[in-house]
Amino acid sequence: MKYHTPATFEDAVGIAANATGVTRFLAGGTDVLVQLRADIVTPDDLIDVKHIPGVRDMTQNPDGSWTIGVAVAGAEMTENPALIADWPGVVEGMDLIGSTQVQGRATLTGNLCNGSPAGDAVPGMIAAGASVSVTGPDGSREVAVEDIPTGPGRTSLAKGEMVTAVHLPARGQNGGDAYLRFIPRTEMDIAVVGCAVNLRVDGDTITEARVALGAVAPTARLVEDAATALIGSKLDDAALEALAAAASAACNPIDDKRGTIEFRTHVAGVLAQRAAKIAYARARGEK
Amino acid sequence: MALDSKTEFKYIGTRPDRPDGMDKVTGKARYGADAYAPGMLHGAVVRSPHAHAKIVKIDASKALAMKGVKAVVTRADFATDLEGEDWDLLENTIAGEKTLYDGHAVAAVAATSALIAKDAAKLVEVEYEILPCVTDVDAAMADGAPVIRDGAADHSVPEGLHPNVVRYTEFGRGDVEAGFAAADLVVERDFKTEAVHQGYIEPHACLANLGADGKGELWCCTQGHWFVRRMCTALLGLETTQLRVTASEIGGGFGGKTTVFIDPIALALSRAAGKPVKLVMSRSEVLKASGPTSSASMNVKMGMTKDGKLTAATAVFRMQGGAFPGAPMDMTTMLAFSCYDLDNVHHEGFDVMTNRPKQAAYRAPGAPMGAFAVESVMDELCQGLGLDPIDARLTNAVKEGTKSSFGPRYKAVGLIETLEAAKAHPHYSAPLAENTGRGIASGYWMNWGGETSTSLAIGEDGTVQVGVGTPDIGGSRASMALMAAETLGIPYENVRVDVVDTASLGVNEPSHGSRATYASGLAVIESAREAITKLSKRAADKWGIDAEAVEWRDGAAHPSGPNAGDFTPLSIADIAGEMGSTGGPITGHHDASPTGFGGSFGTHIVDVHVDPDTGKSTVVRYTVVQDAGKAIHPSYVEGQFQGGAAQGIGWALNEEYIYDDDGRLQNDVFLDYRIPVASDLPMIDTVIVEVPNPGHPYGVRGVGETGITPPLPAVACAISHAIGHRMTRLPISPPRVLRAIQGKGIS
Amino acid sequence: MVEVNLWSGLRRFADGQEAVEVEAKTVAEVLQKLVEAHPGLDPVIKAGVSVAVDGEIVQRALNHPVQPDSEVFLLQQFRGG
Amino acid sequence: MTQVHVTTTVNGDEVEFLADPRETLLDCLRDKVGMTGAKEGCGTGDCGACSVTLDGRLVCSCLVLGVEAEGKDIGTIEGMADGDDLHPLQAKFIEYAALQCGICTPGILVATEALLKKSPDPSEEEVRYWLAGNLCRCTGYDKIIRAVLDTARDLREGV
Repeated sequence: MKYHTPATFEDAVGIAANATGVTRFLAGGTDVLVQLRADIVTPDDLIDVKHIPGVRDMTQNPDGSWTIGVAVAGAEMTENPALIADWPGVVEGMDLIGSTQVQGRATLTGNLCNGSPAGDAVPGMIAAGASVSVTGPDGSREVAVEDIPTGPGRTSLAKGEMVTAVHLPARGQNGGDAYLRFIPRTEMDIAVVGCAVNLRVDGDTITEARVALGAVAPTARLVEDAATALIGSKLDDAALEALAAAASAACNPIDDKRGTIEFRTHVAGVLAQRAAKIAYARARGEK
Repeated sequence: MALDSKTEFKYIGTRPDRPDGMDKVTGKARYGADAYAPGMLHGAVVRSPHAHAKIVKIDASKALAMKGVKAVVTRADFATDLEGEDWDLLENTIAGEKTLYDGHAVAAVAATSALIAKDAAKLVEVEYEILPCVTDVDAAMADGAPVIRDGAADHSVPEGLHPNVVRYTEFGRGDVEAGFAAADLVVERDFKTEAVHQGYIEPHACLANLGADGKGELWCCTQGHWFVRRMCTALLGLETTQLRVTASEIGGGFGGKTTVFIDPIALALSRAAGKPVKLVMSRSEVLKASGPTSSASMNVKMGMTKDGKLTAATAVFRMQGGAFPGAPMDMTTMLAFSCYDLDNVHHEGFDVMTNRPKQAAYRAPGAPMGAFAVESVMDELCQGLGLDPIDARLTNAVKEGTKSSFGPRYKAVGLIETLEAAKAHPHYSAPLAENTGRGIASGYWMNWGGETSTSLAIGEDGTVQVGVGTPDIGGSRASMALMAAETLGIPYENVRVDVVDTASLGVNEPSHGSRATYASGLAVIESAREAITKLSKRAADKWGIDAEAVEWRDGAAHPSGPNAGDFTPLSIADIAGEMGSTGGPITGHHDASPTGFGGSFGTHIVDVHVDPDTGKSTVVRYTVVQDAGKAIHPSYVEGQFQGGAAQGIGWALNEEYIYDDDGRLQNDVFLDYRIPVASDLPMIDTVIVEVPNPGHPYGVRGVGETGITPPLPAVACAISHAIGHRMTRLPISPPRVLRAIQGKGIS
Repeated sequence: MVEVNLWSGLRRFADGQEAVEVEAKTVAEVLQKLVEAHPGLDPVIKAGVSVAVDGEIVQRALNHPVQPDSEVFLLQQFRGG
Repeated sequence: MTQVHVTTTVNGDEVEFLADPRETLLDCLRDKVGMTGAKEGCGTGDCGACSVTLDGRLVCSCLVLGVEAEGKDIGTIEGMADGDDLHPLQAKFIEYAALQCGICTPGILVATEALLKKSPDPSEEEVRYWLAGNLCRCTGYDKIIRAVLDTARDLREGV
């Protein structure tokens, strides 16, 4: 295994594009090192992106949007009050990944590019309408977060391509988001179901909504029917019921060691309702 | 050995700092993997990816050709003339003709670095012929189940059972049918528990050095280094005493480190390579290929009158212990009804082999499963008859002189005292929040004595060194020092206790069976008494009086009364300072297999909240009441209570071995083998009950194991009350609870 | 004579008896006399049993004394963790 | 074998070692620097026994490569006491019997020291969640949590 510490994204992409074997990018390493240890993936070239200037920066842009560097650790996000004020759901999704120790290393980008359908940071980003910058040998592009994962462990990134930043839209007025997951313990588990809700209100009425589910399908997914159930409502019982039904209907999960199809499908509806209530309260300023 | 009349203690019952505390909080303490030797090689084990397969061929030529590889060993490098349990042990250590479970060792490599060893292990080519496998206990007993090993059954198994049933037991007394007929309510239920792992945080690790001359040294983390010595020398064909085994500090054992897995392999690699070899298991190897518990399929039936008297009880326990005989169905059957005075009782037990690793002891081995089933039925009887669960237990509780369900009469025991203390505890009468249930359960472990050898020597300044052979897992050196200090009448700080190597004492059984504080403690007291006799004799010689005229108190020799003469007392330091010229070194020593161990009963109270929408259970309050006989160091007694409760909670709620249809373990990392984390648990309140054990000078009972027995039923009953459905299968995972709430059964 | 209580699974090795009377002053003698009277018990005892004398589980303490009025039980071998 | 030369600071002292890029910081601390206080309980970041600080940030040293330590500042359990003077957390752990086998203790002490630096007055819930990645199988956590809360109180009150 060769270890590289490129000083620019161009160099990093160059190494990856020219590599003949298995390549991995190293940011927080909390997935890469586990896979290395378990002999699941031993890269021939390991490209540590942390020496590239700016990768540890969290920047609020003049339009209110956020740019999060690819090596920003979860712990750094949870120490950023302005980011938490804007996107509490995104931050709490990130914060749920692993232990305090893992938070010292794990990144939004890593969680996304690992391609796990159960990544806790992903539904929050999708619900927020986040996008990522992707750079490759043929130039750069902006991609919606929901278009990155294509299946368990797989992404739409081509050979030599890498994510260079995460973009969260401007929060704007009267908006709120939230992320909840179900795990059997209180900490340290992979999500059995994850659900993020992001919405905007006008008075008591929901005017915009995005709902994303994790761990209930081959990828985290945006559930438009769930959003439809919310928009125009005052989060009354009928809307909550329609929301739960839409969330459950969007599930296409598997039975595995962490949960059953039946359980995941039911709990997706429960979490959607609970996350919607939190997001609604946040949007209305009841924080 | 009888209970002393002594009831006032100066040191016993205090809470001094443990002697190894400083090393353990500064990172200096040396555990299994913390040993290094000059010229040391690193080992790696080649393991079967198949649950059941014939080994057709092993080709190590590519591995041996790798630069830095110094040796490869296979089964051919071990003794060939073994039978019985030694053969089982070898077969489990390294596969012979067949691999019997996912992760079964097949070969091992030694190389100049851990990475080279790991890479070389991947180059050992093993050709397998895959065989059908079975991992469930009921499936393994059914007609047509794959046979793990024909002819493994012993004399106890009646004809007509599947060859995977390798041991059978059946016992009882009275007329159970008449008993059930006399009952106002009879409850019968089937129960199932999954296998769990001890979950010690320190993986098995050792450093072996064995020469061609058959002399060797082994450093390893173990609960019993004499056991390790006997097992390793048998498997390698060595003379027992030519191997010196040193026990490292041990990072948890809970029964799982009373046997060997990698130690014989490291010794074989060292013998083959002519160099020291370090071998450390990964967590995945620990979960796949050390010794988890048995899993169980059970049926319990009990009858009760409307005033709470049990009239009859029967139980059937089918337990799998992996690909070898040894599931603890004997302990399960004997202890299942150990809390209750029963005239009509019957037990049946089956030891069943499956394609899983050979089970090892885990804290009160066999008892928690039985308690889960029996205490759950007891709870349902109380519920059905509208009885208070503690009152009903008091009605039937065993006491001194009661004939146990397995035969012998109890000596002084403390079940009634724990029940009364639990009933009086504020927890028992505290109001319950919505969606919260309260569970009560009692449990028992009979404890153990076992082969024990200790020594004690007086230093020139009157301080004392004690050597024991029972590795210190949870603070036992502090307890030994307290007992030595109490007996000698010298300050706790003046006693140093070491766990010494196998060359330094006679045979010691491991720290198992909750025996260390009882048996080694008793031997330390006797060693101290022997030293006192010698110290008193030196004083008597100096004073020119009879030794009988000398009384030892407060760390000094005194004339026993006015008739003995008027002499200034001689302190231990006074006598020790002159011992070289008054007869030589002064020591005490004691060897025994003490039998006066007294069992320990406990009663637990737990409140569990259940989220009705997701089925998630949260333990919100927990109280442990247990009989310690006499708590030598109460902090470490409380620690045992709390640790046992936490492990039991994990077993009840989330821990389980998950195998797929091909017999491959699905959760071989701590991420998915879910032991309780700090945020999962509440504070665990403790009440130490002290009903002295008549078989120990200071009344000590072992306390280590009982505490894991009541949590399984207590938690299950609490959840059952919270949701209104009886939970009969562990773990009580959220999907199972949700199904029960939704009325879909609890499969 | 000492009455030795067998667990009921052993009855088939002891002519259907649940209790066997033997002349013995120690645990070793108890076990030896049992096997002499009922050779079918030999593999059971060789495989390992515990012996309880008057409520004390003495396991293999072969020299442990036994009185004529002692309550003696053969038990399955104890194992701890 | 392509070993990388690494220069780093451990507990204030500069150290150098050669690391295969596949070796973790934990491997390097234990096998190359001779500091065996950090333990490997899982190798996958699930148990916390290998906890160290990396530029002041709490991490699992099994989830950091040795080569990543270049130019970093690492803190381990061996650096927690000031000579013979134990850190108040270390003393309280002994006093409260907050350890049994002790294998998890170095990791828990390093983690709680980091907590108290960040949050001098933590609630019980905060301590429990902060330590959720530090598995202890012996104690049931009770005495550990009490030791941390009471040390925090002592430090606040200047005891």
